[in-house]
Amino acid sequence: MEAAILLQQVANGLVIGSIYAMVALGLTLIFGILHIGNFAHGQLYMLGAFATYWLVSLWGWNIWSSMFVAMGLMALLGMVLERIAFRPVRSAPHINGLIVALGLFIALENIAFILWGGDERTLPSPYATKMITLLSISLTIQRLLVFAVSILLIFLLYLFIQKTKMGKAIRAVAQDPEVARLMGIPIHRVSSTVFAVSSALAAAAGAMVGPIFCVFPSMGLIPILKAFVVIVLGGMGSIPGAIFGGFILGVAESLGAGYISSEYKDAFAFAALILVLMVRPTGLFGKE
Amino acid sequence: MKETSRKTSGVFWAILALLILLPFFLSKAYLHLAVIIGVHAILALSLGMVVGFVGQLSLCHAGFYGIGAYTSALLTFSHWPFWLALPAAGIISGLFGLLIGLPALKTRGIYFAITTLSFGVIMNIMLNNWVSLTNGPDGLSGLALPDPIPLWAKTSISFNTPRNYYFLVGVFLLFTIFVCRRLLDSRVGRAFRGVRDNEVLAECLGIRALRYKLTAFTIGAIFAGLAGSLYAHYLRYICPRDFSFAESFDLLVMVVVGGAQTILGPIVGALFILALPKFFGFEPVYGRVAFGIILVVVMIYMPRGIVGSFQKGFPSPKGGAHGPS
Amino acid sequence: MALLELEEVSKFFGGLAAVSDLNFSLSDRKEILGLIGPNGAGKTTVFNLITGLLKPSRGKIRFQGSEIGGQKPYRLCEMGIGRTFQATSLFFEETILNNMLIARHSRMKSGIWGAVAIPPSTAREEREAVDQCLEILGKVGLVSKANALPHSLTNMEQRLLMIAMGLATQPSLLLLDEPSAGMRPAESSSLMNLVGQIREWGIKVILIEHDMKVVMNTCDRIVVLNFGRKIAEGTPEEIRAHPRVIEAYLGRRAGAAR
Amino acid sequence: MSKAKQTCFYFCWAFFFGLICSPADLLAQTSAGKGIKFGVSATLTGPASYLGWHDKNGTTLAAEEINERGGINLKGEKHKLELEFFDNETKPAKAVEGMRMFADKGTHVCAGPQLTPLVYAVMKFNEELKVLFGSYNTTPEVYEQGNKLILSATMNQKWSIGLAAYTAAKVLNLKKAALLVDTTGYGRAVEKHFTMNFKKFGGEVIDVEWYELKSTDFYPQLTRLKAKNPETLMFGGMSAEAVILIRQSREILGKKVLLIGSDYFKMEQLKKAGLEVSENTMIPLSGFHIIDSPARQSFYKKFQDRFGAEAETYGACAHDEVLWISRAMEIAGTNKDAFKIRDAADQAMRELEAQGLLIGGAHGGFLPNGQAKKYYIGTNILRGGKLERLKMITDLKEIGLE
Repeated sequence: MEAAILLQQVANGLVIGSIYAMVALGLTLIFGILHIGNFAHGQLYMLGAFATYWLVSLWGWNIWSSMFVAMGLMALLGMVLERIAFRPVRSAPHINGLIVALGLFIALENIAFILWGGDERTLPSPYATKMITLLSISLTIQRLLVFAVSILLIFLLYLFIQKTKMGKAIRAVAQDPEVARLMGIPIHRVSSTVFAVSSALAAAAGAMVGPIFCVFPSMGLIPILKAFVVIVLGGMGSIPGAIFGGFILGVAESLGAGYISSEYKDAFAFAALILVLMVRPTGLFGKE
Repeated sequence: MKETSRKTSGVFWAILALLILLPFFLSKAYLHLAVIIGVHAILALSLGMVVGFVGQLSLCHAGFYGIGAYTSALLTFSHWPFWLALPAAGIISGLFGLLIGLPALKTRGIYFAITTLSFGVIMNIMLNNWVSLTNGPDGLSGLALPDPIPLWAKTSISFNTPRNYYFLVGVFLLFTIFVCRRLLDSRVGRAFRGVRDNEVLAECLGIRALRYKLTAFTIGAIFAGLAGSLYAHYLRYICPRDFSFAESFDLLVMVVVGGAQTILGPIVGALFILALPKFFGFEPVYGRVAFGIILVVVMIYMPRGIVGSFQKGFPSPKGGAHGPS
Repeated sequence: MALLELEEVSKFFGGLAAVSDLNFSLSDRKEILGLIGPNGAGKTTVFNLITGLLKPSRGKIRFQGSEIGGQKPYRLCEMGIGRTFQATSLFFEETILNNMLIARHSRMKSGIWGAVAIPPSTAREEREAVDQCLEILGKVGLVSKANALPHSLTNMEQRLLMIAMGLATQPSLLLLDEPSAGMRPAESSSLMNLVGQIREWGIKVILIEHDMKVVMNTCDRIVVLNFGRKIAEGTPEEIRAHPRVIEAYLGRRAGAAR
Repeated sequence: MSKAKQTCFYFCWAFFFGLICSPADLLAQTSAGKGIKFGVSATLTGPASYLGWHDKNGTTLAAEEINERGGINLKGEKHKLELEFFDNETKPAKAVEGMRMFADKGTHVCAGPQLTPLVYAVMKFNEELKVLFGSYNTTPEVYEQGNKLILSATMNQKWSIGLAAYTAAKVLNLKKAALLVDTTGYGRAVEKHFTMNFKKFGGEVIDVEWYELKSTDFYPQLTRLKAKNPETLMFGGMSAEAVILIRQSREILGKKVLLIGSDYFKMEQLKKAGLEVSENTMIPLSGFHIIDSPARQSFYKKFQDRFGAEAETYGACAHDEVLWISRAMEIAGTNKDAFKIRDAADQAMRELEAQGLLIGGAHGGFLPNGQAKKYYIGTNILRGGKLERLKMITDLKEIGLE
């Protein structure tokens, strides 16, 4: 019995962790390029979920095609935001970037509230209620899909970063923008690409959790906070850091709530972060 | 610095006169707003010491604000006079500042920001869940007003009207400004700015960066605590919601939008942010959208904040408000 | 007793050695020690080791007889080691005078209380500090610009200010990292006169310099580094004649486009 | 430098000036014109903006309802009712500012604030400002502060949670209960009252799990609960989480466990979660949903047509507050003397109930502490896709509670 509970808790943690990882990946990519703590990222997650919701419920598309379209739309929005809001402040102090992101966060959330009201909507999905049980772990198929899809997307992103020319350029800029510019890498193209990719990831995360959780304007806050914890935990700008950080945080929370106290569930994430930073001031995978 | 401070004093006195006249033709509701703005001006200034003076992006300031408020609330509940509880609040949250700053300041830049954010969230969860001490989310109700200050015979200054409280907060705001000003013009202040602008150079010139960061962080916490006490005994009710990390972000916005590296900046920021909703009273939700967009625009066109952008002659700062990265 | 001694000092970054088994010392005689070598020879690394920005992987560094390897920079500054950087590094938001006053930090006492209450002692301290800073600025010829901002200075003047700030810390040993970088010959020679004066004030100087002519004319003694190792040490004449220097250093310089 | 400071100074001055001039209501003034002002202090922005939206719409419909009937009749002459909204941003200090704002403008009646912290904050000031306000806050403690100018337009948790505990223990004979509540004041009160009463009726609470507001994943808590296999699970949270709570509980705990919704759960949310999923869920419902009066239907329909969303309990109670206090003004014959209006409130509520105009929770006159003497409140269980009435009371004594 105990073992079964433990397995179940770990599984819960991994599913949530995969969502954290998806959001955090985009965040860490953006930070690597622009050194901006992009709070607005959470709203792309929210808008991605809403886009999917409308495509499914209004036009009756199936969840997959809706998800891809939503990812495309959010990629565009991400590029637009980068162009009009973030590019102008890239040479300013980083804190300005943070305030800009906060401004966008507030604006986008309230726009969503004006357009669609505050009440929760459930995104219909054929996989939402079907349960499957393997070695005493029981999850809905949707949750398994969340996990699977995030692994897939993370893998694709990895290929993109490692193999493609643009991926190399992104790594170069993250290494040293000045040198990269001298080497003739188009910084602006790189940063807008990064925004597109990250926003698409966030949208995917939103679309995948829509059926499990609800879709509402303020749904972006908690994930973005946790994503910040994740990327700092893993080390700013570090892609493996974001991935492992996400899963570590998810499991830690789930075990903390399951075995210590659910009253302080949200405190564990932050306490864990502080402890890690005391030992490694630049996170698990961050370079000194 | 010296002679510039003498020049500005004229301006300073003019504004002061304006502020003293203000409450005599403001309605009750706006006096209330003015008091709240005053408290937040103190808060923003104290955060400015951390963000503006030593360039450390702290996100747990509302936590210190809350600790100050709860300290003085609980002390007055156990029959301390307000005038003792007030400094006690400052000292206690100063201690917390020291305890949190010591480990947190080992990290840099965004790491420091998120570390402090974590501390802020944890402090808030404590306030919310430690029901036996803080009465949890319902907060502490029925706080005492500050005890009247006896003058002579029977007359005394009492603080039961918003106007009198306005002046009480005003005095503390002036005190805060005075301390900031004196700090900035001193050896300590120069060390602060040295650490902010180029930490490596500063250390090679014999400045103990960590010590001065910690000093600024602690002083900031102390003044946040005082502000918390003032707020608590004005509203006579406090609840954890007032001290959430969202409040920390609001304070940060005030500081940066106003102009982090100036003294006037955070005050103007507090005024700007808190007065803004008044201009969107007809449709608050649209007001929030406008607010968000205003933040973006100000940051793009006034990178040094509203006040900072009036100071000519500086090159646009590179490398980030949190030191060289 | 030697003022500064390096004994078998090595510094490794990951695998490769930036400095290995370096030995040299600085006596109490008034002198300017030149530290030369081709790019990437590890000259600046040596400075960073001496000023505590880096911790030596092996070996001992002694200053006035006491071990200082891995001490914090501010401690070393208080002990009397001043330095300038190769890249222009100033507090660009501050006036020249404030830059000097910040550099003066370690020689002043007043703390929070002094700052807020300004007791007479603090006021006096401030006055004295300002006077001394202006005096130093006078020596380097920047006193007229005391209230200007650094970015209004020429490259030459900025470099002078860096040296002035180094002097403001009241060092007994001053490390100058390519002070004449990017200067015209006339400027650099006048700069070297200043360095000469600094020696006369009884401050030892270690000088990193690319321009051979300058080095030969200024320095009393020269240490030549190549790939982190000392390949020669001696008076300018000896160095000029030293075969390995000619081969390793001069040969390269001839090759290098300058 | 000094010139820059000069400009700064002008900037500030201009700002003060703007602050002073631009909002017309700055200088103290009494309400001019023949319309009667009625304040609404709502959380239009901030974390609880969702509630504020419902308050705004509910009160708007109430005002229209009154004005359609020709407005308010004060001493023979009719006045239109004009709502003035104040956004309290879900902040206590703002809520107090709102009260002062109303008082400055000579508005001495208002609906809201509703959230517990905000109510506590304004209760320090509303008596000295002479502002009577209605609140649909369900925390009993709020009304036990002895404030003379607060009216409760809904039942409180003593009733709903008490009845839920009674039904679970006595009607359905369940002995082992668990709770999953949020860490807000509301959730904590649910925890307190349910545990207290469930014990009293002979059951035991075997586990309590918590979650932060706005949480969306309850698997860890539910997995932990599962290990202790309870017979029933009581929720204490806002309607926001209702759907996910029900679904995830079913996913982890299975179909047999009886779920008990907090008093904000409604049929709509059970539908959203899916009827087969919500099967065997019990919800305590207040008057709004029990007495399907014409008034309720028309309100419901209007709300749907005008605002394109389901009416929630919040909006209905806010609607009642406006109706109730307006009628009290008519009886007292004044819109200034808050205490007179308050004394008329008892009779006002009886009349409204007789006319069947109330659609929120409160009915039948009220006690000295500002709470209704009588509620229609029942517990209903979802069986075979339909809500079945389990127990219905109009007085706590019926189930042996005070």
